[in-house]
Amino acid sequence: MRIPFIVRFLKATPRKGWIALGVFAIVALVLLPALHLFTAKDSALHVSDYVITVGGKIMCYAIVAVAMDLIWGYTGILSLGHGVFFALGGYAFGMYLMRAIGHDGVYQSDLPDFMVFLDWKAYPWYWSGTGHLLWALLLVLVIPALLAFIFGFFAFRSRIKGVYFSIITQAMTYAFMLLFFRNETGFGGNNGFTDFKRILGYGITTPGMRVALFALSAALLMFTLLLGRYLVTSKLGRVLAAIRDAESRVMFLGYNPLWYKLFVWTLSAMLCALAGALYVPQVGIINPGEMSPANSIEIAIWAAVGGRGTLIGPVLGAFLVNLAKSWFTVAFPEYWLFFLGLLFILVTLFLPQGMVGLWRKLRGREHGA
Amino acid sequence: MKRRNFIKTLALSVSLAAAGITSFHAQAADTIKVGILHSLSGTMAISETTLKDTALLAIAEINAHGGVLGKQLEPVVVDPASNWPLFAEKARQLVSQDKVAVVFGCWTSVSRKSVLPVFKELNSLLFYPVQYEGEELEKNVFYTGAAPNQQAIPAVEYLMSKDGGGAKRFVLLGTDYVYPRTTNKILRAFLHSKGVKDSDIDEKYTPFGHSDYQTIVADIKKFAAGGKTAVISTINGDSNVPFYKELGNAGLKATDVPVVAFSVGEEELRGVDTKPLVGHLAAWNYFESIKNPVNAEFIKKWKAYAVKMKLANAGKAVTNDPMEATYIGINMWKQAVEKAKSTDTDKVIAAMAGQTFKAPDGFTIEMDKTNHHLHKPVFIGEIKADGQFNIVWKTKGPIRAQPWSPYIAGNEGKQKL
Amino acid sequence: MSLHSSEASQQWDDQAATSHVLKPGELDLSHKVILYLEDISVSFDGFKALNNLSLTIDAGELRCIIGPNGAGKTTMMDVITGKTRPESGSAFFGQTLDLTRLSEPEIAHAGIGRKFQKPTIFESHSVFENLELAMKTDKRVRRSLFAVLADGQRDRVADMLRQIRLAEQAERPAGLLSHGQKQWLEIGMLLMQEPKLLLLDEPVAGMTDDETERTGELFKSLAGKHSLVVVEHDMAFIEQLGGKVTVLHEGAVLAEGDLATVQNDQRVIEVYLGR
Amino acid sequence: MRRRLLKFLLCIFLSSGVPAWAALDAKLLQQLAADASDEKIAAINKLAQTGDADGQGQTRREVLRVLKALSEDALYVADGKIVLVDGKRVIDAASGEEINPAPTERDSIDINNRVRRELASALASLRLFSPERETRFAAAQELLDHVDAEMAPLLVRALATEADPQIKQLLTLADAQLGLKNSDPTARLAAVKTLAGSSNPSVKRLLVPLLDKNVESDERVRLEAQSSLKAIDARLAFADKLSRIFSGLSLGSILLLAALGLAITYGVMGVINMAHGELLMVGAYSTFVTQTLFRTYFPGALDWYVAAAIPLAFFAAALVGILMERTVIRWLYGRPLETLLATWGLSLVLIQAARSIFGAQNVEVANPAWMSGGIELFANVTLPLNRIVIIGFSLCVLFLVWILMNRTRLGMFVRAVTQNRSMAGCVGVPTGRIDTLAFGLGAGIAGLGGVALSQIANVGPDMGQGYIVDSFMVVVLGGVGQLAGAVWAALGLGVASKFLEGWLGAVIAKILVLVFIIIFIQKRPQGLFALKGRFAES
Repeated sequence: MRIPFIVRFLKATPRKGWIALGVFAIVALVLLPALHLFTAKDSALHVSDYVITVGGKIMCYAIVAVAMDLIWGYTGILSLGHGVFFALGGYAFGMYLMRAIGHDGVYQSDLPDFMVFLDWKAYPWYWSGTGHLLWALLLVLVIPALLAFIFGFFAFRSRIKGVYFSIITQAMTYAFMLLFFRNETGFGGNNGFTDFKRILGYGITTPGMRVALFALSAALLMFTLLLGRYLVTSKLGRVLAAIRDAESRVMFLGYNPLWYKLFVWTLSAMLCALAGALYVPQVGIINPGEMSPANSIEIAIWAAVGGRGTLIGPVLGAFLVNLAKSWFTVAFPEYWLFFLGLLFILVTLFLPQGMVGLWRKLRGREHGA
Repeated sequence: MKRRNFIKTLALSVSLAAAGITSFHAQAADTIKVGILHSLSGTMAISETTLKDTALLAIAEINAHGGVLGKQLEPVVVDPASNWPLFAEKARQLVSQDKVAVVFGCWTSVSRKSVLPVFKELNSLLFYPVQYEGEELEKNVFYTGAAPNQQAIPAVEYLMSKDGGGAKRFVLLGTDYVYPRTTNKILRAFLHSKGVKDSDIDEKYTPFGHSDYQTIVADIKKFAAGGKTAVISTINGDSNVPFYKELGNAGLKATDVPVVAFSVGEEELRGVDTKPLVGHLAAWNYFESIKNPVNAEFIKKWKAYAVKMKLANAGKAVTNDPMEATYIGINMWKQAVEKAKSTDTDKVIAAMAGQTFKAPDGFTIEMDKTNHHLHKPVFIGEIKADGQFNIVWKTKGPIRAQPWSPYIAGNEGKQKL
Repeated sequence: MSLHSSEASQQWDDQAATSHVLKPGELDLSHKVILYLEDISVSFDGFKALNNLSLTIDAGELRCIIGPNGAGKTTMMDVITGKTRPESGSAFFGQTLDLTRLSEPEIAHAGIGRKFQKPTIFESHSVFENLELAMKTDKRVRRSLFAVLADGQRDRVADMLRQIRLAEQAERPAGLLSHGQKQWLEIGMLLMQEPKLLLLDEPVAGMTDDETERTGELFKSLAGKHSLVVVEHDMAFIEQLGGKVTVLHEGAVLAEGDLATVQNDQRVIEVYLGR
Repeated sequence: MRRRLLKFLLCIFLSSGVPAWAALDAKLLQQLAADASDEKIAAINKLAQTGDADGQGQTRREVLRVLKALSEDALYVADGKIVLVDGKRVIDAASGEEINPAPTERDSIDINNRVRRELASALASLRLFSPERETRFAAAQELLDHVDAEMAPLLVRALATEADPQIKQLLTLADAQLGLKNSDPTARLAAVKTLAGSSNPSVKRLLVPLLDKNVESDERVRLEAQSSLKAIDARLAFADKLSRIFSGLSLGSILLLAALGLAITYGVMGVINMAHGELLMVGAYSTFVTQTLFRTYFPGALDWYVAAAIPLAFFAAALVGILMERTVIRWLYGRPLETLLATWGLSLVLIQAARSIFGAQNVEVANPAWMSGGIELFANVTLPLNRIVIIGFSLCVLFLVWILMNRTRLGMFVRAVTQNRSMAGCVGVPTGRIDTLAFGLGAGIAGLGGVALSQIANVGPDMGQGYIVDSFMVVVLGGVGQLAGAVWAALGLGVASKFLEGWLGAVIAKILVLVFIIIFIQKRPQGLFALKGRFAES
C-alpha cells in the first residue's frame, strides 16, 4: 500500500503499451479530427463525416467487446445478453437527447413526438429529471449497473453457470426487447428514439460535435483498455481467471466467487452502458432491435474473432467484423451473410485464440496466459 | 507482453479503415449514381428485395432509352440488413462516399426515421415507396406510397357501406408499432365522426413476429357475436400467414367477418395458401389485376425481367403496390432531373412539383405541388383463390394525400411544407 | 522441519489448551475434538451415498479413511466442505461451527482445507500465482482489487516453493507440471491456507515411490499442529502414516482402529474380498 | 310425404342418365352479370325462388348448378351469353347445351362478399332439400347463421319434411329465432325456451333485448329470457375455458415439436445448436418441395403430400444435421460456448442459402383438405383441424423418440455415450458414429417439427429464428437430458402463456413467461426434472 493507487494503475500497462496507446491517441484524438475539421471537403487528405461516424460507432462496439471479454475471456462467463446493457445506456442517454429536442419536434410539444401520438399528457415518472445531462449520465451508469447487479446476484448465488447462464441472459435480453417494443412502455416502441438535435445546446450534426463524440469514444476505449489492463494484472484478475479455470478450488481456498463474478459482471455492464450512451448520438437512433438476442451473440463473436483472454483481441475483432460487414454489404449485398457465417465457423474451428492467436502463431511464439 | 504490438495494429487499422472506406468507390464522371437502400437480408428482406429489383428494372429501362441528361444511371445497391442504425450508416455512405444523386429505399417507418436526419443534414433526396402513417413532411423526401387518407379511410368507408357489408363494429388489429398505432388513432377518430361508439371498437396489438393467433381469433369471434363486425388489420409482414390460417380454420369466413388489410398485397400472397383468404380485402393504390395497357406493359416487363435475372420463383412473379410506387418514383425523378437539367437536390425538388406520370394504375398521377406526396387513386380488392385481387371498389380518380391527418388534433394548417 | 511460521502453531496450542471467550466464527476446541459428524445421511435419486454416518476427528489427529468404491468417502468430504448438504444429521467444526449452515468459502475461511482426488489447481496461472492466491489473507473483492504482495508474503510463498520442491518451476504455468508435482502444488496451496483441518483425497495417487514417501513424512510432521483426514487406497502409505484407520462401507462406518486391527476384522475382509 | 319422396327418387333416377335441362330465364341470368350488387342479389333470390317452381326438383338442381358456379368463380359472360365453365367444357347456362367450339374470349362474373353472403343463403335454402344428409346438415347450419324473416315459409316446409333429428334441431333453433318476433307471447315464450338450448353467442344478442321492459312486455318471457341467458352464458364460459386449454395444448405441442430435436442435440449430447431453428426451416422447405412435386406429378394425390413430406423432411434435416456434425460440431465437443458461436455462423449460412435457393419471400404451403377447417365444438369454440392433427403428430413423434431412446440399440448407445464417453468407447461403442447418428436424429426430429410448423405458420428463410429462444427455454426448463421434462415444460409453457395472454395480452404474457423461467432456473438450476448426484454438476 505504499505505492499510490494511481501509480499502480498507470504502471499496469507497460511502456510499449503506452507508446501504442499514445500513437492511437494521436491518430484518434488529433490527426483524424484535424483532418476532418480543417481540410477542404474535396482534398485528398479530408476525412469524411462518414469515416468519423463509422469510426466512432465501431469504437463503441470495441468497448463493448472488451467489456464482454472481461466477463467471458477472463472469467469464463459467456453472456448472451450484453446488448441489453448497451441498449439501456443508450436509452438513458437517449432520454436526455429526446428532451433536448425541445419544441423542434414535429408536434412542437413539450413531449417527444411519440408521446404526443399516444395522447400522453405528461412525462411518465421515470422520465423525470432526464432533461438534465448529469442526471441522464447518472442513469446511464446506475440503471444498467443495478440490473446487472440484481440479475447477477441471483444467478451467481444459485451457481448458474456455463450454458445455463448464457441462455438465461438471452432470455433476459429477449424479454427486455419485447418490453421496449411495447409502445405503452414509454420508450417510443419499435421506432425508439431518433431525430436528435443537440447536446448541451450544440447541434448534433455539427462537425465539432461529431469530432467531440468521436474523440470521447476513443478516450473511453483507451480508458477501458487501461482499466482492463489493471484489472487483469491485479490479484483480482488472477482470482477471476482462477474462477474460470477451477471454480471449486477458488471456493475451497476461501474466496467467494459470487462477489468476484458480480463485481466484474456489473463493471462490464457499466462499460457497455457508457459505450451505448456514446453510440446513440453518433448513429442517431436507439431502438429495441439493439436488444435482440442476435446482437448480443454478435458481441461475443467480436471477442472470439479477435481473441479471447486478451485485451486487444476484442478491439481488433470489433473492427474486423464490422469493417467486413460494411464492405461485404456493399460489395456482395446478396451474399455477405455467407461470408459472415463462414468467418465465424472458420474462426472457431481453426483459430480458437482468434486473430491474436494467429498472430502469435505466425510470430512463432508460444502463447501463454 | 505481446499485446503491445496489437495496440499498434489497432492504430494502424483505424487509419487503414479510413483509407479503405474512402477508396471503395472510384468516381466515374460519365454516369449518374443512384442509391438503392433496401434490406436484402434480415426480417424485411421478404418485402424489400423485390423493390430493389424493381428499381433496377426501372433504371435498366431508363438506360436503354438513353439515360438521363445523356448519362447512364449507375445503381449502387447496399444492404442495410433490416438493421435500423445500419440504414443511417448506409444512407450516409451512399450520399457522402458514393455521391449518389438520389436514393430510393426504406420500407419500415423506423428505417425512414433513421435515415431522415442524414438526408436533411447532407441535403440529399430520398424516394420512399411504401404506404405509411403520415404525420411527417420533409423537404428531402418524396413519398410515393399512400398517406392514411389514401388507403385506410376509404377502406373503412367501404366496409360501412352496404356493399362492404354494413359493418357496425370494428376490430382494429395491428402489430405494435407506429404505423398501426397512428392509423388506428386516425381510424378511431374517423369512426367516432361516423357515430361509432368506443364500445364497438376493439383495438388490439400483437408483438412483432407474433405467430400464435388462437387467442386473438377467439376474441374476434366473441366480439363479432355482438353485431356486424369487420376487422381492420395492420398486422405486419410475417404475422399475416398465421393470422389468416387461424381465421380460416376457426371458421370465421369473409362473408361473416371481413378482414381488410393494408399490408397484404400480391407479393405477400405468393407465400400464402389463399383458399382460406378468399373474400378478405385489401386496400391499395394499385393492384396487378387492374386492366389497362400501361399496367399490362408494366407486368409484362416485370415478368420478363424476373425470368431474365433468374429471380427466385420467376415463373410466378407478380407486381404490387410498392413496386408500382418505386417505378413511378424513379421515372418521376428522371423527368424532374431532365426538367431541372441538373441533379442538384434543390433544383430537382423544385422540378418535382407538379410532375405527372402515366402510371400502371390507369391514371395520370401527379406529384402534389406542395406536399411531396402523390395524388393517388384508391382501390379495394377482394382476395381471389389465385392470389390476385377482384377489385370491388375504387375512387373516381386520384385523391390528394393528407400527410397530416385532420383527425389528429393539432394538425390543422400543416398540410404543406 | 518447520512448515509454517511458529507463530501459527503457537496460536494453535493456546487455543487448544486454554478456554477463553470465543469471537464469533472462531474455532472452539475446548473438547479437543475438531470435527463431529453425527447421523449424516445423503441420497442421490434413491441411492444412499451416506447412511447415518457418525465420525469424530480429534484435534491434531491424523486419520486415514479407507473403503471400497462408492463407500461414501468423497461424499463425506463434500458434506464437510459444504458442497453437499446432508438430508439429516449434523456436522460441527469444533464445538460451535455448524458446517451445514456455512457456504464453501466460509468453511474454507473457518479453517478446513481440501485436496481433491484429481489435482485441482489453476492451470493457466504460474506456480507462484497458485500459491499466492491460496495464501491466508483477506479474500474479499475490494482487497483483491487493490492488493499488493508484501515482502513478507513473498517470502512465505518462496518458502513454500522450496518446501514442495517447485522453486525452479515458480514461473511456469501450473498446467505444465507433472501429475505428482501438481499433487504437491495442491498440497502446498492447502498449507498456504493455514487450515486447522486438512481433508486429503488420495493425495499420493500418481506419485513415484520416492514422492509418496516424502509426502508421508510431510503429513506426519503436520499432525499434532493440524488435524488431517486422509483418504487412500495405498495400504503401504497408510501404514507409513500410522494413524487411526476408519473403514467406510455403504455410507457408514464399518470398522475403526489401527491398521492391523482393521485389516484383521472379518467384516472388512469380507467387504474387500466380496468385491 | 312418402309419395313425394318416391317421386323425388324417381326423378333422380330418370334424370341420372341424360341431363335434361329445363330452360332458365335468360334475362334473369343476364342480371347476374350486372355491375350493381343489388341487381345481382335480386337475380339470385329470384332464381332461388324459381328453384321450386316445377315441384320435381329439376329446376332446383339447375339453379343450384348455376349458383354454385357463380360462387366458385366459374360463371362467365361469353358472346353475350352466361356460360358455365366445367373443366374444358363451356355450357350455356340458360339452355344447358355445350357450346362448341368453346368461345375464346370470356369475362368472369366477379362477386363481392355481400353477394357471396346472399348466394350462400340462397344455396343453403336450395340444398335444404337435398337428398344427402350431409348437404342438408351443412345447409341448415349455414341458415342458422343468417336467419331472416323471409325464410319463415322455407323453414316451415323444411321442418315438415326433415326426418333427421340433428338437422331438425338446427331448423327448430332457426325457427325459434324467428319465433322471438312473434306477436303471441306464448309463441315467444316457447321460442325463448328452445333457444336456451343453443350455445351460439349470436343467440345471446337476440335474447338480451328481451330483458328490457320496453321491448318485451310479457314478464314471463322476460324471466325466461333471463334464465335462458344464464344457461347460455354458463355454457359459453365453459366452452371458453375449454378453448383456452386447447389453444394452450396446441401451442405446447408446437413448442414441443420445435424443442424435441433440441432436447436430443442439446439435452443429451450437450451441443448448443444455434442453427436448430434452421433445421426446422429445412423441414418446412422440404414440405414445400414435396407439395410442389405433388402438384406437378401427382395432382390427384395432392391431399396426401404431407404424409410424403414427413419422411422427406426427416431425412433432409437429418442429412443437413449430419453434415453439420461431421464438418463443424465434431471438432468442438466439450467446448459448448464455442459450438454456440460456430453454429450461429452455420445458421447465417443456412438462412442465406434458403434465401438464394427459394427467394427471400415466404413460400406457400397449403393445408391439405383434411387439415383445413375445424370441428365446431360449441358455437364459440372451433377446434382447427390442423392444430388437432399437430397435437396428435407431436404425440406420435414423442412416442417414437421415446421408443428410439429407450428400446433400441442406438438409443442405448446414445445414452451410454452421454453418461460416460470414454467407458462407452472402451466397451466398443463407436462413439464417433453414435455422435453423428444422434445429432442426425435430433436434426431429423427438428425437420419433423418443420413439417408441423409449415401447416400453421410462415415458411421462409427467417422462420427458424423465431423458435430458437423458445426451444431453448423449453429444454432448459424441462431439465437437460430429460425428455419427460421437455414435454411438461412445453405443455406448461403453452397453457400458461395462453391463459396469461387472455388476461394481459400477448406481449406481457410472453415477458412474464420469460421472467418466470429466469426465476425458476434460479430456484432449480437443473430444471424441472433434475438429475441429482455427483455427475449432475460436472
